Amino acid sequence: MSDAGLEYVLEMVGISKSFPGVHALDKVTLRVKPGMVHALMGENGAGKSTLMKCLFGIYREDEGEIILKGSRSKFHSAKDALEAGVSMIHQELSNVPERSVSENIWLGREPLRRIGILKFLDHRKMHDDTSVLMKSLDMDINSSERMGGLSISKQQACEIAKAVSYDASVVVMDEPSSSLTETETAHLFKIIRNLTAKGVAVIYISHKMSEIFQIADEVSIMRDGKMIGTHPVADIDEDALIKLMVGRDNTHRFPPVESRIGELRLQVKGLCSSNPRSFRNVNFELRRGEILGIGGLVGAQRTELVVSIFGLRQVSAGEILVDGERVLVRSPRDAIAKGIALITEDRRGSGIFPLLSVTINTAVASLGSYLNVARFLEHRKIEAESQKLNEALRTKTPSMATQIQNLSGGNQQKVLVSRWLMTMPDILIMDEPTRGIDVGAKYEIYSIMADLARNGKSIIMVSSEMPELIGMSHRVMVLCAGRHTGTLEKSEATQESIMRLATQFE
Amino acid sequence: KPVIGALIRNLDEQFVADYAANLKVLAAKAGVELKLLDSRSDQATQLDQLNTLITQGVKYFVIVPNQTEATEQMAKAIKAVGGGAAFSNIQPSVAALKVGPNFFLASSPESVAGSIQADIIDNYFKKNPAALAPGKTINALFLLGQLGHPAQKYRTEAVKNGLKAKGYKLNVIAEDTANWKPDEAQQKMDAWIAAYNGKFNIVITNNDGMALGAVESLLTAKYTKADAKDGTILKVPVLGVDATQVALKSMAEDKLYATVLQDSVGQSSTAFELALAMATGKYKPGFKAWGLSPETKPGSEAPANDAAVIGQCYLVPFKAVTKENYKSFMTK
Amino acid sequence: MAAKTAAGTIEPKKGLRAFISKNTNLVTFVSLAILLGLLTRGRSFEWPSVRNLMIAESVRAFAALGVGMIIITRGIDLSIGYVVCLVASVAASFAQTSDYTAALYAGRDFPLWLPFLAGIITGGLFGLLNGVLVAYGRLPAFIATLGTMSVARGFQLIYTKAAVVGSLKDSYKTISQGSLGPIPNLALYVAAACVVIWVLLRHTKRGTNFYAIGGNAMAARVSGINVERETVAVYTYAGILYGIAGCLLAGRLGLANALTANGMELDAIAAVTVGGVSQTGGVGTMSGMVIGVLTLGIINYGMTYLGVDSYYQLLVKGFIIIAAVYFDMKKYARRS
Amino acid sequence: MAAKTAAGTIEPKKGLRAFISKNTNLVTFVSLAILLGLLTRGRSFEWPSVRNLMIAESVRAFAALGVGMIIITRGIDLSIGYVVCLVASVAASFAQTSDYTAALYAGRDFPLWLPFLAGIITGGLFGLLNGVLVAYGRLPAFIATLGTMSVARGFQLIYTKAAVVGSLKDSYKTISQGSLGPIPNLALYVAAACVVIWVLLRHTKRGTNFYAIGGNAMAARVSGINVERETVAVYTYAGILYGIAGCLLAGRLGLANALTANGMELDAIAAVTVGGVSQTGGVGTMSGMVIGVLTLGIINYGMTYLGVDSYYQLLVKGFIIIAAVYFDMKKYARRS
Ligand SMILES: Nc1ncnc2c1ncn2[C@@H]1O[C@H](COP(=O)(O)OP(=O)(O)OP(=O)(O)O)[C@@H](O)[C@H]1O
Ligand SMILES: Nc1ncnc2c1ncn2[C@@H]1O[C@H](COP(=O)(O)OP(=O)(O)OP(=O)(O)O)[C@@H](O)[C@H]1O
Ligand SMILES: [Mg+2]
Ligand SMILES: [Mg+2]
Repeated sequence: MSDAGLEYVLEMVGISKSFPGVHALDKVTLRVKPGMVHALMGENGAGKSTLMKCLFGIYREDEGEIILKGSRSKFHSAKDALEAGVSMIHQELSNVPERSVSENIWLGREPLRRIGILKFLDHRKMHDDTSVLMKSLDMDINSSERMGGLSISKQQACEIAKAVSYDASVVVMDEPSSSLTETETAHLFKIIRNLTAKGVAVIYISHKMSEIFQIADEVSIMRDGKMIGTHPVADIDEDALIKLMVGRDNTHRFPPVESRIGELRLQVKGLCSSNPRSFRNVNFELRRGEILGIGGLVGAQRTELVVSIFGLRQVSAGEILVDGERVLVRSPRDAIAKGIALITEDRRGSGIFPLLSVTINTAVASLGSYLNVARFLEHRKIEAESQKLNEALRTKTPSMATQIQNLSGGNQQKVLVSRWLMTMPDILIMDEPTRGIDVGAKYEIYSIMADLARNGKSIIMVSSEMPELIGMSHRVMVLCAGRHTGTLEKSEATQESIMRLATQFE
Repeated sequence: KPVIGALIRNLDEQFVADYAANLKVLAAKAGVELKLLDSRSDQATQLDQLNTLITQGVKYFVIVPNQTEATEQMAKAIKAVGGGAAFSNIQPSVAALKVGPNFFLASSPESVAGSIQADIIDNYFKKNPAALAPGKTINALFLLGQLGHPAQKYRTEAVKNGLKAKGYKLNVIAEDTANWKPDEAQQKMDAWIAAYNGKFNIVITNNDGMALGAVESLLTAKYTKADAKDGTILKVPVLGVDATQVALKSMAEDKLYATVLQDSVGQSSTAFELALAMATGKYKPGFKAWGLSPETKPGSEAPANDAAVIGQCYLVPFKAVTKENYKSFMTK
Repeated sequence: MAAKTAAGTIEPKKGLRAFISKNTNLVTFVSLAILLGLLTRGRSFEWPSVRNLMIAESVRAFAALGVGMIIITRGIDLSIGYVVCLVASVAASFAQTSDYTAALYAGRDFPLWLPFLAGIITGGLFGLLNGVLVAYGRLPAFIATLGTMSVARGFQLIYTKAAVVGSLKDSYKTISQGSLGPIPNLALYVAAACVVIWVLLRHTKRGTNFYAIGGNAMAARVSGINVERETVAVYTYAGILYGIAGCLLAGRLGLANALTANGMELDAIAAVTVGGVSQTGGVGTMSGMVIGVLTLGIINYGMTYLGVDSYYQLLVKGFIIIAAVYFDMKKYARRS
Repeated sequence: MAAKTAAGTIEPKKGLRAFISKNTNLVTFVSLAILLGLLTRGRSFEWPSVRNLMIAESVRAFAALGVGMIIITRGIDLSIGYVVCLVASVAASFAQTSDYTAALYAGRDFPLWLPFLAGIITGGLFGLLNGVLVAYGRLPAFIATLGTMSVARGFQLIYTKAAVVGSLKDSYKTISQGSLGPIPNLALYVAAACVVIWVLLRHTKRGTNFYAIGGNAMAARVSGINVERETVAVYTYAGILYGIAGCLLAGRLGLANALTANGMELDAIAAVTVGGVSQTGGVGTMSGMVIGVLTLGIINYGMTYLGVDSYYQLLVKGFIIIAAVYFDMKKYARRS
């Protein structure tokens, strides 16, 4: 695979790209060496994904050229890119939910069997190849399972397997770890090291600082559509990197959470999912001003738990008390009425309204509080309030009227946070709240959490990022395969202690 | 108990619905089991229905076909089980009647409706020569039924040919389909009144529904005159076909000028009596159905123009419905 | 402004070109109107012509507003034509002159509000049924409304026995056929409906909910919107609009029969799509819907006015619909 | 589909119940067939009845297979009825007896393959047009095919001048009307088409691509699938199937006119939806489509056989379609 003699396997020179209203890329140059992990960093909306989409033939760059393995290349479609030896894990999950794992992996390049002049699918080979691939990557996924039936993290694992299976010389990974826990991320890194050992170049995009220092050899930093510079990772430290990214000093990773823990706000008693595979007999309580972290491995049923509390799924037993009063939550409406808010994990599936404006996306859950006496919407107030919230989170958007689908992933997430802040919830449940969010904005979200806690609000934060769990939570509750295996006070919560509880299988 | 199958073109059409209703009455009176099926204007469905009834052992049929050209095939299928059929409304082809002596025409050919319209128009202009344009010219607006529908085709052709045969110069100012629908007719008429104000002297339509749509449009546009001396308060006469009760009501109000009765009772009774006679073995050549004898002399129009099958043709008269006689068609 | 106007953004385009690319529907309509004006040497701009166009499209406008809202929530409604037909028949049956011997309720004289009440209730009930099937039965809207279309048609035929329901009272007809000064009543009703729909879509919570449901039903549910209830609401509102359409249509024609309004669903859907209501849900405005109706209206009216051969009318109409939507789509093309 | 055992582990349900919940379409069909069998005291199971059913549904089956594939790619096709009508007219015009004076090409005798060639090319071209409009024109399939429907209808009228194209050669009619032993030719053609479609959907790359495009067009695109080309392909294949349907229909009827096959699109779409092809794309099988066609077929056939009043047939049919799809949907309910 390695093209010996070439210093760079991929050169993107002077790439520019603009969308209506935005210069997403401005003469960006990126050079990637073979056998290396090249990290691409930058704030949300800096243009990382756009750059990679230009490489992959999804977008056509306005100017600039792409030189792959020494020759100038023009990719008109993903097919061209794949054939030239570029594969990509996309920021947004991109699979076909109704088809099987193996069909998804070989999509577009299915093994064929020739009968006469006709070519037919070789179902057996497809199945066998998948098993071999999964085995070689040490993944435990049944090749004939329906993709949509897998958990998000397993779906992501399939995407990784698929990208690897192309035997490409450049593998682009756009936030591959955003829906993975640390163990799985470690597994991903093993896969990446195997790739680089074979001379493959990996372009790795992530907002998780620690990962960069674990895996990357070089790092390029983008800001506002421009390339700021490329540095060997050995020459740079975290603070310097953050400074390059956000263009200002940022010494603290977490704001101080100085809140007074008050009386009980939420009690969950013996809650069991109606799905027998999911959580059972979960008990916990949440107080005013408290931030409760929920940790666990992927598949620990944390999402199921919070989603059930929010009324999106049925429970078969147990009760929920808000302010000491037993409540029946059959739908999100009931939950919202009780002052509960949930930022879901699946931004595209259950978060954004792609074609609607940033304003409506922000205000949609709180319209009821913005009605005048005639029950008409108070547009002016709505606009002012959504703009205020988005400004506070530094959402980067051409205007408040822009369709949210035109925002970068991280900025979309910020709008979702604004949406739920606007409902002024007493209990804010955040499922992977900082997934895909850049360090600067993460700090802003943490600050908001701290503010809310200080004002007596309660927060539940489901997170797969250990530092965040430890840094922000008053207590960390840990689930393992649907069982509540323990709760750690802030003082006891360390990577090791959480991990121990998270792996306490029956 | 004799069984008679009735294959009916489309029960959404009032003529056909009336035809079917009368069949039911006759069957109940005669103690016959009537299997009545509606093909919703789809010839393929009608073939399927025929097959089904044949499978059930039905041999004798009253048929309102969808297309003339399909009648031979249906006749052959019926012949194969030794049965017979009487066709109404849409004429069977000569070939269909030649399939066997047990196949009959019991109808008023669609073209007769057109010819009668031509007669009425002729009468009107004879009485009101001033309404004619110079040079014995008729400036007509035509509202047609669904294009390709047999009734649309034959009625239109016949009225045009009839007028020409009577020595008129026919000038078609505008001609368009309104798909039998009053609402479409009204819309077309609205546009035409704006476009051809004063340039037309008659509105000819393929059915009453469209005629009433046109009448409504003319009324709304105040295309009226003070008196109804010529039989209508509209500036130009509007003609329909069908003689529906609403149309008669409109005539009573001096709005619609005239219409043509296609005799649903006559046609259905004739066809039913033929089928019943076959089913009970009482049919002999020359049989009188609904008081009608079969034709003896070949006429001008298929299939009653072929001497070989003329004894199988029962022509139920169409009737002009005009100021003089409309009251006799109204339900009490 | 949350916008970081720094390096990243461009000022939105200004002026005529921006206006054109944002308002393709309006541009299409105006171009067609001007074309027709040229072809008729200005006669199509005269008041009687304009008036005719307004009258001709008014009933369809009600249907279009209804189905337009449904499409905003990402639904569809194929039952329109037969529901309007059934409503028109029901309404007409209560508005027949009492001396008409062939009337459905011969000899009975009903008050003038009864046909409207009966018609609107009929329409509303069918809308409700559609909504329940889609929302709670989880049927695809296409198939649910295909089913109710068949049901509505059956009821119409059973109710009228395929006969024409005619000879309506003048007082009833005047409601549709009358004018206020030079302006036809129908146009006034449409205008009133437009205002209501505009307020609903722009200025109420429910309207916003419709857009949200069409944009992403799952996200709408998570945001606390009662997706089922709102879905039932939108179909019911549409049903009520069809009800009004049916009542007015019966009055306008002075009769109703089994063919009345047949195929109106396709006209209405085509109109709102031409007007920029997107079938992928979440996009569309009241003004767009009305422009769409007028655009198709001017095509129909223009071709009739010019006396285009009816065979060719179908060709022309097909091509114009395709072209109009094509240009409208172009404005989204760059984004996908 | 999962039951809880003592230890809390899950085993997929086995046996009849699992089979039923996985094959609702088949169950619906079989139940209706048994019901009809009971109502007719077994006579509907006799060969002549079965044969009638096969003949009646065969043409529709071609249309259903075509639109079924389109729906798998998340499209829709409203042009079916008029395209089949146009094809039937074109094919018929080349198969008229040479001594028929009113023939379109009176006095000309064409070889027997010409009507088929002409018909299939016509169908294929319309399919191609639909595909290009949807794939490259980026028009919503609903509106693109609504436009081409109008165009096809216009062409049919222009070509035939609204006359019946009749008096077809016996040799041509035999192709549709003949039998091979007790089995009608039409059923054999459908069987052959089913095999081809089954292989296409299950055993070729293109078939997989159709599912992928319907399931997630973006994922298909980034996997290197040429979404536009495949979309054009699926509409063209469907067009070819409509072409065959039209040729066979003309032979079966011995004629074609402007009313032939009108409304077939709704029947075909309803059939495949009843057969479990999902309008949300990416789901559906050949066998499901055929079962759907047979289910609607048995409803029509049964009501004809039992002599249900035509007005009530509409009601019954509407309700059965709704119910059938409702039960089929239930199996997805849990996933959403
Ligand atoms: N299809 C599009 N249409 C319009 N604007 C777009 C489109 N895609 C991206 N943008 C804009 O381009 C800019 C760069 O977006 P991009 O997705 O590349 O950011 P990113 O660096 O990947 O951010 P994140 O870390 O949040 O994923 C953003 O301002 C975004 O709003
Ligand atoms: N078959 C399914 N149908 C619908 N949603 C599903 C299905 N399987 C998983 N999900 C959803 O996918 C998400 C992630 O699945 P996963 O199994 O990882 O959930 P979890 O274990 O609750 O999450 P976490 O990783 O946060 O602990 C959850 O919202 C879950 O409800
Ligand atoms: Mg990105
Ligand atoms: Mg989770």
